[in-house]
Amino acid sequence: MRREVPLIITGIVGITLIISYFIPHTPFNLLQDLFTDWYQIVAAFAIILGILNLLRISLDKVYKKKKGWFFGLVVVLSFFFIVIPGFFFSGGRGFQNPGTPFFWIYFYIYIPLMSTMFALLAFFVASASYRAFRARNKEATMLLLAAFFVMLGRVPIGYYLSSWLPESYQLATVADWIMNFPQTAGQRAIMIGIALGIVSSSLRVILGLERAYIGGE
Amino acid sequence: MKKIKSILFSFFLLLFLFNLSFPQESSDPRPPTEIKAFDTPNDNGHAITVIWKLSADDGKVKNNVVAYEILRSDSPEGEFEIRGMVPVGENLFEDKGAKEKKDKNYFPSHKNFYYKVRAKADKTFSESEVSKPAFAYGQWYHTGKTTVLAGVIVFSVFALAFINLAKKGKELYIRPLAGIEAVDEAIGRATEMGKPILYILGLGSAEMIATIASFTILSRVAKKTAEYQTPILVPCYDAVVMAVAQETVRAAYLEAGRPDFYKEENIFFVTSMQFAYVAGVNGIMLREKPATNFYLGKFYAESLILAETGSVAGSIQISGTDEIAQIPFFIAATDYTLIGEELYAASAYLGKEPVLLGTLKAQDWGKAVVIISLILGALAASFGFQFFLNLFRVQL
Amino acid sequence: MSTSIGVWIAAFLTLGIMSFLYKDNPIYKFCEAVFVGVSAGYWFVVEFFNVFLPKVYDNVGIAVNVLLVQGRVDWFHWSYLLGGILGVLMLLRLVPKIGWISRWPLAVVVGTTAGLWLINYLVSNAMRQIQSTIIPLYVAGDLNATIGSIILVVGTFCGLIYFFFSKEHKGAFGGAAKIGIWFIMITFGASFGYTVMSRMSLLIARMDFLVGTWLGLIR
Amino acid sequence: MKFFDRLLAIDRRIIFLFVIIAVTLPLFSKATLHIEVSPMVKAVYDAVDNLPPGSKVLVSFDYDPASAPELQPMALSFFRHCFSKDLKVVIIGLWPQGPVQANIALEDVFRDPEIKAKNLKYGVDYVNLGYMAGNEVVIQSMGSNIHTTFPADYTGNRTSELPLMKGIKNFDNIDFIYNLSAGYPGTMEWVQFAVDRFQAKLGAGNTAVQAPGMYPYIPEQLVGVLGGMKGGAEYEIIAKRPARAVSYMLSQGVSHAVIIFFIIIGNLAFFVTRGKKKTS
Repeated sequence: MRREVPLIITGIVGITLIISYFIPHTPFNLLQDLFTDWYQIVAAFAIILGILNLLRISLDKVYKKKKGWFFGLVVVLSFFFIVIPGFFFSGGRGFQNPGTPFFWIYFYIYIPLMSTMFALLAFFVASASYRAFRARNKEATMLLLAAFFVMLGRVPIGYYLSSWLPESYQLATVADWIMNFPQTAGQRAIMIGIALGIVSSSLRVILGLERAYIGGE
Repeated sequence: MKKIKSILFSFFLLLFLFNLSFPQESSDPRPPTEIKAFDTPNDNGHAITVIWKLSADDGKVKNNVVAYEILRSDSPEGEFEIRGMVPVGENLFEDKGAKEKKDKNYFPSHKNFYYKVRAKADKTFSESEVSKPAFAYGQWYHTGKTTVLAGVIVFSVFALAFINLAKKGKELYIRPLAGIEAVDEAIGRATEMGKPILYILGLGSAEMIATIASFTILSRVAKKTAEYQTPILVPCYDAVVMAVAQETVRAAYLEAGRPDFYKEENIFFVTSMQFAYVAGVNGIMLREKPATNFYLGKFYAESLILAETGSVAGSIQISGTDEIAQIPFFIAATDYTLIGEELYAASAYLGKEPVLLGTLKAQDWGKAVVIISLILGALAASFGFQFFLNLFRVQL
Repeated sequence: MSTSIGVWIAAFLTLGIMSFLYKDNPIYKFCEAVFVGVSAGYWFVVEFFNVFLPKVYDNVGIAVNVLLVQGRVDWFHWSYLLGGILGVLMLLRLVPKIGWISRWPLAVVVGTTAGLWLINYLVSNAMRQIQSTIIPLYVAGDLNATIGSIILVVGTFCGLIYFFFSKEHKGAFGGAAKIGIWFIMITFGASFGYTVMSRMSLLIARMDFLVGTWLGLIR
Repeated sequence: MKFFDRLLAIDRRIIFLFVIIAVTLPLFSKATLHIEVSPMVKAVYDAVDNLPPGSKVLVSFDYDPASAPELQPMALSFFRHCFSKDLKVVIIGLWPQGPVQANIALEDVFRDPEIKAKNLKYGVDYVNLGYMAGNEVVIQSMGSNIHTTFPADYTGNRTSELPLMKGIKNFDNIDFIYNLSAGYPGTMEWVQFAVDRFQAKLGAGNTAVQAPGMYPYIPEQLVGVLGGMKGGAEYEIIAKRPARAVSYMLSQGVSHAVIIFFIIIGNLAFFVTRGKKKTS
């Protein structure tokens, strides 16, 4: 029950979806729609599962007065701070319309927090380039050189640095060329390799040979 | 003179009036011909394709056709209703309807329909003859996808054959990978220094291929650390991944004959918030100063922060991911990097499991097919043969 | 300087997160906790209104309605109830004793992705890529295009050789793999340059908010 | 050589300070810069520009506020382009925040007097179907029926009752798809499903992080891709409506120069000190 049923479900769903690609006829098209609809619903619940888990861990911290319990409390309170207006005071299904309290929280709290969080990466890129990015071998040197051309070629500074050169040697043209030819070739090789890797692991999953995702007993 | 003037005047006036009335006097455009209706191929029914020969006035200045209207009826003499319109110059229309009976636009399969095409000029139009009857039906097989079917079958046969071979005990060669060769040395170094090893499985969930590959490598690394009695720390981002990791490490310690050495608290959950997780792991790196860091699995924006901290702390770092945008940071800041598919290969190389080895071999054979077709195809295309290109064309 | 309370709150939160650059501190921790809570709450509300209501509640409502009014079983709409049940089973992971039931819905998810991915990656990322790489190496009268095509074909070819695991990288084969790794490194270099570009853009917009929208120093 | 040792051990906060200055100072400059439009961006622009009025365009907003600085300008200039050409716009999102970002962009675009004069009506000229969970599977199911995939729009109106949606059943009725994407699910998934399964025509705007990965799809599977804020700036230039992205380009350039400077100095110091250690 615990291991066999999931393997059987996976196999049936997977094979049905493959068949429906080749055979667009009923019943396969209907089964495909059915499974994809279920997938969407389960995907939503999986996200809710993650949220409930987060709340449980945070509340646990607060109850047991673990280290950082105060911030656990802040997590729970901010959760309700957006959920309560979202459910009850933002006009039901139109909750995301500009002008609702939910939208206000989104605009003035969620956006600044999230975008600043990611803006910090700019600083970390700078510090990593200074402290850790070394031309330690030929490959890394090549990488840094290509990065150099692309970084300069993509911004107006590149234009002012190289505008005295004939057009086909200007940094912008060189960057375009790198992107369109060697970059695309390398990208394609990696892409094909990974694609075959995904095809083979999907095959393992459908045939029931890959069981790691089921986890232990 | 006056007379001549007036004659001329009336002449021009007439000409002018004639000219004014000229456009209104236009005749109908010539009708489209050779109209044919047939079931739309490679679908589930509920659609008929109509083709015709353009009106002779299509694209002419005079009587210019502006559009074609497609009409349908269930009997040749019956009332025709408009089903659609296509712009001038087009000679194909797919009359598609809904498959649900209650839908307004329901299109029954297996029912005869008759079509005609109307060439529309500015104000007038003309109609073609009525087509022979046609009915829609569903196909059981999509003929345009034969290439894909061949691909799926060939790959599956490769995979099953090689898995079978591996199970029978045939040695399947896989070339050594630099990052993996360094594993033993890295563990040895940790033992000498008396410092722990840090193993990070990435941010992926348990069913992702990169994470699965990482579990296999973790199992080998853990076995080695059990033999050397070096502690291994595995901070996790995902609860399920943590559970699987604990099992993997416990099994590895058991296999190495040192179950007494296994410490469950060393494989622990940090948090599932990206940056909070990074902060946690960075703390561990700075406190414990691990001798070796492994970053294997799915990584996103956090890759460079981890790699930088580890590099500044002076650890040997071995990394690998299939997330292409993160690999550059790993290459620039860590000692060994497994690029994309190499990560999958490393797990097969270390795991020596027939299933993994077999499918990796199938991937290689797949690549061989790709490489050969590339060479032959590019040469053929250079000399103007299209044959090869058509082999890979997938009709949709 | 802005007079909107919202902008001031946003500025406080922005600076709170940025204070991490100086040192990890309680204000940063507070802002981070708010972020975690608010984004969890955000997802929760969205999943409820945008997925659960229209997909499960509405469709099952139609099914019930058909049953009550017309007295017939509408299988199509009832199937969504089964989807909803599968979803609820997913939540059972929170109950350790019967957590294993959550593997059933997980199996639907894994099976769906495996079935779709097998075809998709084979078609879009392998077969159609081969198709796009099969190009004439020589373009008459256009030297640039000729060099470009050759680089595209040779680069893809050598890159694939690098990822070939059944043969050791020696001799001519090793040479091709070596060229392959160069192409791959150029790819990573480009990708690195683009990533830098991306991260910097994010910071620029944030600084513009602080200096422009909040303090009103620009314009 | 002590200098280089010290240089290597420099406090990170000094580096951070450099970055802040490099990014902020140029914001005060009003200089107009030369921005070249790359062929890639032109391809996307032309694809939209060549659509006849009344064509139906599907825009998928697959990003969140974290990437908004890069993608929001693209959304703005795309909407402006569509509305000025009288195209009908259908908005969806595979990321929950996407449709909200779309609403924010719409609000901005409607402030433009030229667009305002057109008196566009919700439900007739544009609709926002909101977010649906399920990642790429959503695209797959839109291929058979958009009405069952999105039973209601983002405010809860039945999709089948919106006038614009009456003529749109699946990708067959969509003339062009534009995808603004910051990761997974995103452009790769749109290529795999909408293009390679349902023959749709696709253009994309991506964060710079993932734009290079889309090049192998061009031009067969993807018309073109706008890469990052620079791509957005190019679109603004070619549409002759320079706006936010263009005004940030000086900061962008200076920050790149600073990064290159850091890499060079860091490597110099590293190799000088390492050389010293080897000889001693």
